[in-house]
Amino acid sequence: MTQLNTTQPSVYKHDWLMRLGPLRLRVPRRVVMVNLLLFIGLAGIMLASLIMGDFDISIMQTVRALLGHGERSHLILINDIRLPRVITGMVTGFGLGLAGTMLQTLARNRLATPEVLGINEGGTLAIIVIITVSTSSLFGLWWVAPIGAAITAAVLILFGGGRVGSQGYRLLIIGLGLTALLRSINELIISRQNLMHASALYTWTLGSLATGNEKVNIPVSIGLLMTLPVCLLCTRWLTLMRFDEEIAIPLGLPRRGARLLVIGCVVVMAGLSVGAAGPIAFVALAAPILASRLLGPSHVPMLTSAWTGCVLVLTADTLGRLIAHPQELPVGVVCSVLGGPFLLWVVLRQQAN
Amino acid sequence: MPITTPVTMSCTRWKINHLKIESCLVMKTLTLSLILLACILLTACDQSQSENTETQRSQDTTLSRPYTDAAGRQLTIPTHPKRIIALSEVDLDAMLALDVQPVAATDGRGQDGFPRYLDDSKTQGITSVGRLGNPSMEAILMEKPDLILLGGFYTDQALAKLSAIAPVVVTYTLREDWKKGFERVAALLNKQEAYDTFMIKYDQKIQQVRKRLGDHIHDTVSIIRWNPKGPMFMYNTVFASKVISDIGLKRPEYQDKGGAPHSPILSLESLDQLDGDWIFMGTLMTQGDAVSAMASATSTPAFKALKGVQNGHLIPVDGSMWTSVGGPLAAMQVLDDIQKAMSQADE
Amino acid sequence: MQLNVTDLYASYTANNPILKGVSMSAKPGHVTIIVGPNGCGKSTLLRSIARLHRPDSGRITLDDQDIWQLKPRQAAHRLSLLPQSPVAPEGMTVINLVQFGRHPHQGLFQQWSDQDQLAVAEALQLTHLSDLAHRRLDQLSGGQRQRCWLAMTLAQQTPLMLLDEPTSMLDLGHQVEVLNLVRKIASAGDRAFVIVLHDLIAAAQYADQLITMRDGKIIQTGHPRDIITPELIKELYDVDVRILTSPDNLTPIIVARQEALV
Amino acid sequence: MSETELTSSSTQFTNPASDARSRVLCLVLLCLFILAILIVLSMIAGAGNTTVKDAIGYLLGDALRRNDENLDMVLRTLRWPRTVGALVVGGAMGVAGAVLQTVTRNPLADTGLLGINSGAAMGVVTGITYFGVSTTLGYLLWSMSGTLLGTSLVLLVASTGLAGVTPLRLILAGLGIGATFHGITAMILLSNQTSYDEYRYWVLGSLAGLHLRMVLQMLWIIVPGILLAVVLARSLSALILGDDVAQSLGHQPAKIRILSTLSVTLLTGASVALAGPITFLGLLSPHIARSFVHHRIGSLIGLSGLFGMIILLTADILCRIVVKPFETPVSVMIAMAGAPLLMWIVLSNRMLTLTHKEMR
Repeated sequence: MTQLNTTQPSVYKHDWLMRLGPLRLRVPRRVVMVNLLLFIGLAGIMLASLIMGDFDISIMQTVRALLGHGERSHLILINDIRLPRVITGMVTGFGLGLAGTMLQTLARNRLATPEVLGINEGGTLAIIVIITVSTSSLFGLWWVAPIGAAITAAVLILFGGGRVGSQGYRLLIIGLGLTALLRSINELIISRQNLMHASALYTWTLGSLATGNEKVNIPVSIGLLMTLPVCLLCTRWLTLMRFDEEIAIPLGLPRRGARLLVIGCVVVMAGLSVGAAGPIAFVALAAPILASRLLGPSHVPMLTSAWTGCVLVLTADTLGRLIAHPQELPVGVVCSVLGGPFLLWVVLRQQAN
Repeated sequence: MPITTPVTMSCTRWKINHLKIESCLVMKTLTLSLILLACILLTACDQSQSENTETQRSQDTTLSRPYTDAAGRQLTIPTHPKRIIALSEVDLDAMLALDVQPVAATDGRGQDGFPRYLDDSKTQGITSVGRLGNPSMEAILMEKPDLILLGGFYTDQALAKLSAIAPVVVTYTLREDWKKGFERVAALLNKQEAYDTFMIKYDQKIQQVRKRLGDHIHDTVSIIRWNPKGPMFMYNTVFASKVISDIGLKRPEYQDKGGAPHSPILSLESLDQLDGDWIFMGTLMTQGDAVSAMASATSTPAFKALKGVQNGHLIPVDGSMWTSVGGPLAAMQVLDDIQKAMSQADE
Repeated sequence: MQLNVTDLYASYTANNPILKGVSMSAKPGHVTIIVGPNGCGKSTLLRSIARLHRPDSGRITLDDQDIWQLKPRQAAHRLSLLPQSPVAPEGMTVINLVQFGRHPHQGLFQQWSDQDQLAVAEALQLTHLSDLAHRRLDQLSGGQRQRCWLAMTLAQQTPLMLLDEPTSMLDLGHQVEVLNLVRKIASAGDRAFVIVLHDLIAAAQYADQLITMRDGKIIQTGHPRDIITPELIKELYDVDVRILTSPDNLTPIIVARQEALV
Repeated sequence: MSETELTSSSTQFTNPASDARSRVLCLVLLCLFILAILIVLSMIAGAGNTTVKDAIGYLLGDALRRNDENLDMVLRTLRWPRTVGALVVGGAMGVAGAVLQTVTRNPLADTGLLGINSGAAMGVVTGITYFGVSTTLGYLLWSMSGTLLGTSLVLLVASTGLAGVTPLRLILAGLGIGATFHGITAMILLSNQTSYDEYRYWVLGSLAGLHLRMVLQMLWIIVPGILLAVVLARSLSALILGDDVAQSLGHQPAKIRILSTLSVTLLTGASVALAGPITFLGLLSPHIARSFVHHRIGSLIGLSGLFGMIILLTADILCRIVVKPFETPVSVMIAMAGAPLLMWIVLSNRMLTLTHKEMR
């Protein structure tokens, strides 16, 4: 068999092949393993972020509180304060990770993430405008973020989407322009608020999980779950999009349809995440890079990137609660402080190889 | 040309793989069912938890009463609250004015502790639960409050979370006068007498200042902030402006408008809009920095040309009460500041 | 599968047509080679056939079906393209890449089949890459990489194959090998090849049908033996040449004349 | 593309180089003409009560108006420093942007991406928070040191390792370090609201309140930066063809990169110090310049500087008159006008793709 292998290489050496009725599925072993590991990591970090914090609570008490027993303060702490927060973190990380990987693949450029292209900023602007216009302060209007993101993306597609150009540069430049425009409008609005409003908005624009609650979590997760199958349907196209057009189109890539669908998914995913927790920096950039290092180059890391996003966001949030004790650092701040060195590490490692 | 060997070979491989797949499937279903179980438990516990709090709350019914707060929310609150947390400066200020100490409160606006104008002796023993507008839920929970006072700016999410911990009373809405908030706090704490006493003292003080003003009663008072990138002025919605109108003093024409609390950054060519018979310049920083802000302001020629400045009526004041929000104690201090400024100017 | 191109006009910028009324056809079992000076529109013609560039007017049909009315996937079952200088995502292995040739034959729920395995192995064997199957592309030489791309195109198993300068990166040995391979597959009778080539001698040697182009128009079409004359070459390239005849199979060999070298 | 550059000395009948050169000359003259008009406009337009007639009278040397103290103050101490400041900052930003995009062979490169602005912001916030800085001079010093810290870190990280400083590496290193700085800034601001109050005005950028003395002092930094850029232009035009070509033409890519980054640091540091972070300008003006002069790096740098001046001065004039008597932050104005312009450049195919094989 070894002798045969050298002369006749097996195509599916790294995969498990399954025949389920008429279905013939190929499950790459590495993908399964990596995802399993990520799940275990995620479970660990979820538990850790439930247990750690200002308020001392033991593991047993946490579990009991989760099951609905124990002291009233423990019940409130776990079920009303920490659990919604963890869920918001999961939802945001998931959306950003997935949106990041899809956009990077589409534009064939690691720098293309919802934040660089202004999609996050569009969502933020929508929320800021709504908060400013409404007399009472309503952070609950999460759904305006996807709408803002969609408008930004529409502008993006209208002006640059038709021609992604060589390695997505056109798209990126237009995105950078949009980001600059939207950000300065955001800053202008913030500078005209009173300090109280402004600093609350500022915390929000950094990305924070502290406001997470069921009223936002449930609709946002439903939205994400409904978009997820569409995203997974795009996977086959995305694997082709990593090539030049002159390779991808003869291999059966529908040029315009695929691009529109992918951008649509990105908008919904990124917009919902921004709506839930504000624009958290770096996750959409780092999660796909990490995930594709874990998976190897032959796969587009879709779900893996999404889970990586969850792990990143939750880790950052837990750290943010521990580092600056007794204050809380918003998750977005921790992400950018830690994300920077991480990116450097990736760059240096890649160069060394 | 066709190659047959790899196919047969890989067929044997696939058989082996099928075994592996089955074991993998078992693992997958196991993990999946575990996750499902966890989800079910979580939802179950949600319900049991709400029942739990219900029973806890119903125990207190004998000592509680219905109440409608400033935001129009129907609440059940304790008749004699013991452990109160004040989450806005008006609430803290009002409680202290009524000689009641909250167990915990948020820091002052733009400060790393309780508002500077409050006596240290009064705030001693109060725990800080973080920044105004963004308090730490866990710290609040640890104080085990039975009533939470929240005024002005809040988010719906924060309100929902706080309500899970204890009844939350919104004591005043954003644009409301501090007096309304004060009145409501007094009612909540059953301190009607202390409230009346304080308000009488306040009115007396107003009369006193008015008398002191004499001819100056028709003067205009400009309230400004100085940023290195440019100055701005406060509109009449700001807290100190209300105290000033209580006295009977006026605001300059440009500044006598509602809406936003302060103007955008003013062009250095239009500094005349800052002018008034009296110019109170507030900073959020301590006295030392206010002086440096003064220095940078007065180094601008256009600023020096202002009427108020030339008459020596430029007065640096603590911005933490002048240019933001305050309660009864802050109002008294604003009156003090004005009185002091007047007498200094007279000398 | 018969390819017919009729009266094709194409341009990248308005008022500057690259193709000015090109008509051609390619039959199964035949190797069609397009030659012409730089910028004559060869690649644009190939890109139009491969659905990469939408022509302004004219028709391109495969067995009387307009290719622009096919669904992307249907088209991918019928024609494949080896572009001029393709770039692969970083870190791919040879077999990863070749497998992509099977992409149009797979689906969301049909992710593998014996047919795929067979086609990939065959393509690897034909291009002598079996030993390198699990090596990373970026560790290979330019010629080896070019053969990987060819293998990918072969694995697609389409009745029409378009190759844009497939030999440009290869040394003489591999050039001959690739072109021999093309001939061998074509002579099996069910596949048509359309190839853009710079090497006139090789073109004359391997083509069943030679298409000569200049300035977006076809100058002459036919078997190399019938059409290659010094006048034609002069018209195409502005170079004076002599035509010799290969002792093996009587195909013309083009040699630049001494004075043309000045 | 670069043939004009390489054969400029050849003695052919139709010399493409001289043709291009005269075109550039025309452009430069046009720019200078526009600038002259803008300078006059800038002296006339303002947010205050000073009338246009008074201002023109003052400029023309009307004795009565010259003696008007208020008029003198408005024009000489308010508008004139602003005008000079806009010219200096705009020119510096434009040149810095052109050098940066060329040296990184990346049309996206701007000071924001390289973490330089974040460095400046961190410096300023540190100054405000821990050292009680509240004067323009204080801002200036702190943003300058932040910029220096940022750039030296980026250079240090990007140059350690085996492959030397590659364009992509520079950008990614900048992105990483910028993010860290940004995070630290946010951390400081969150725990200190007073600083935040000052920061939110500083970050918008403004030319108001500049003193002529400060602008002139900054020239000590800006002029060497521009000179360095001019000296580097020849090497940069070789570098744009790729490291290998540059090396074979007798240039040292690593050295060019370090010197260019130094020049960019000097220019950006000084301009951020004067006017706050006006990021978009450095991205925009080279793109406009490139749509005229393509690959002649020397002209590109010069024109980019001129366009920077024109854009910033126009924006500043608009800032003063749009919401009289208040100031609109200048970066907002630039972004609002610049973003559509940039999109148009990109869409109309005027954006020439630089060599970016290395960007993946």
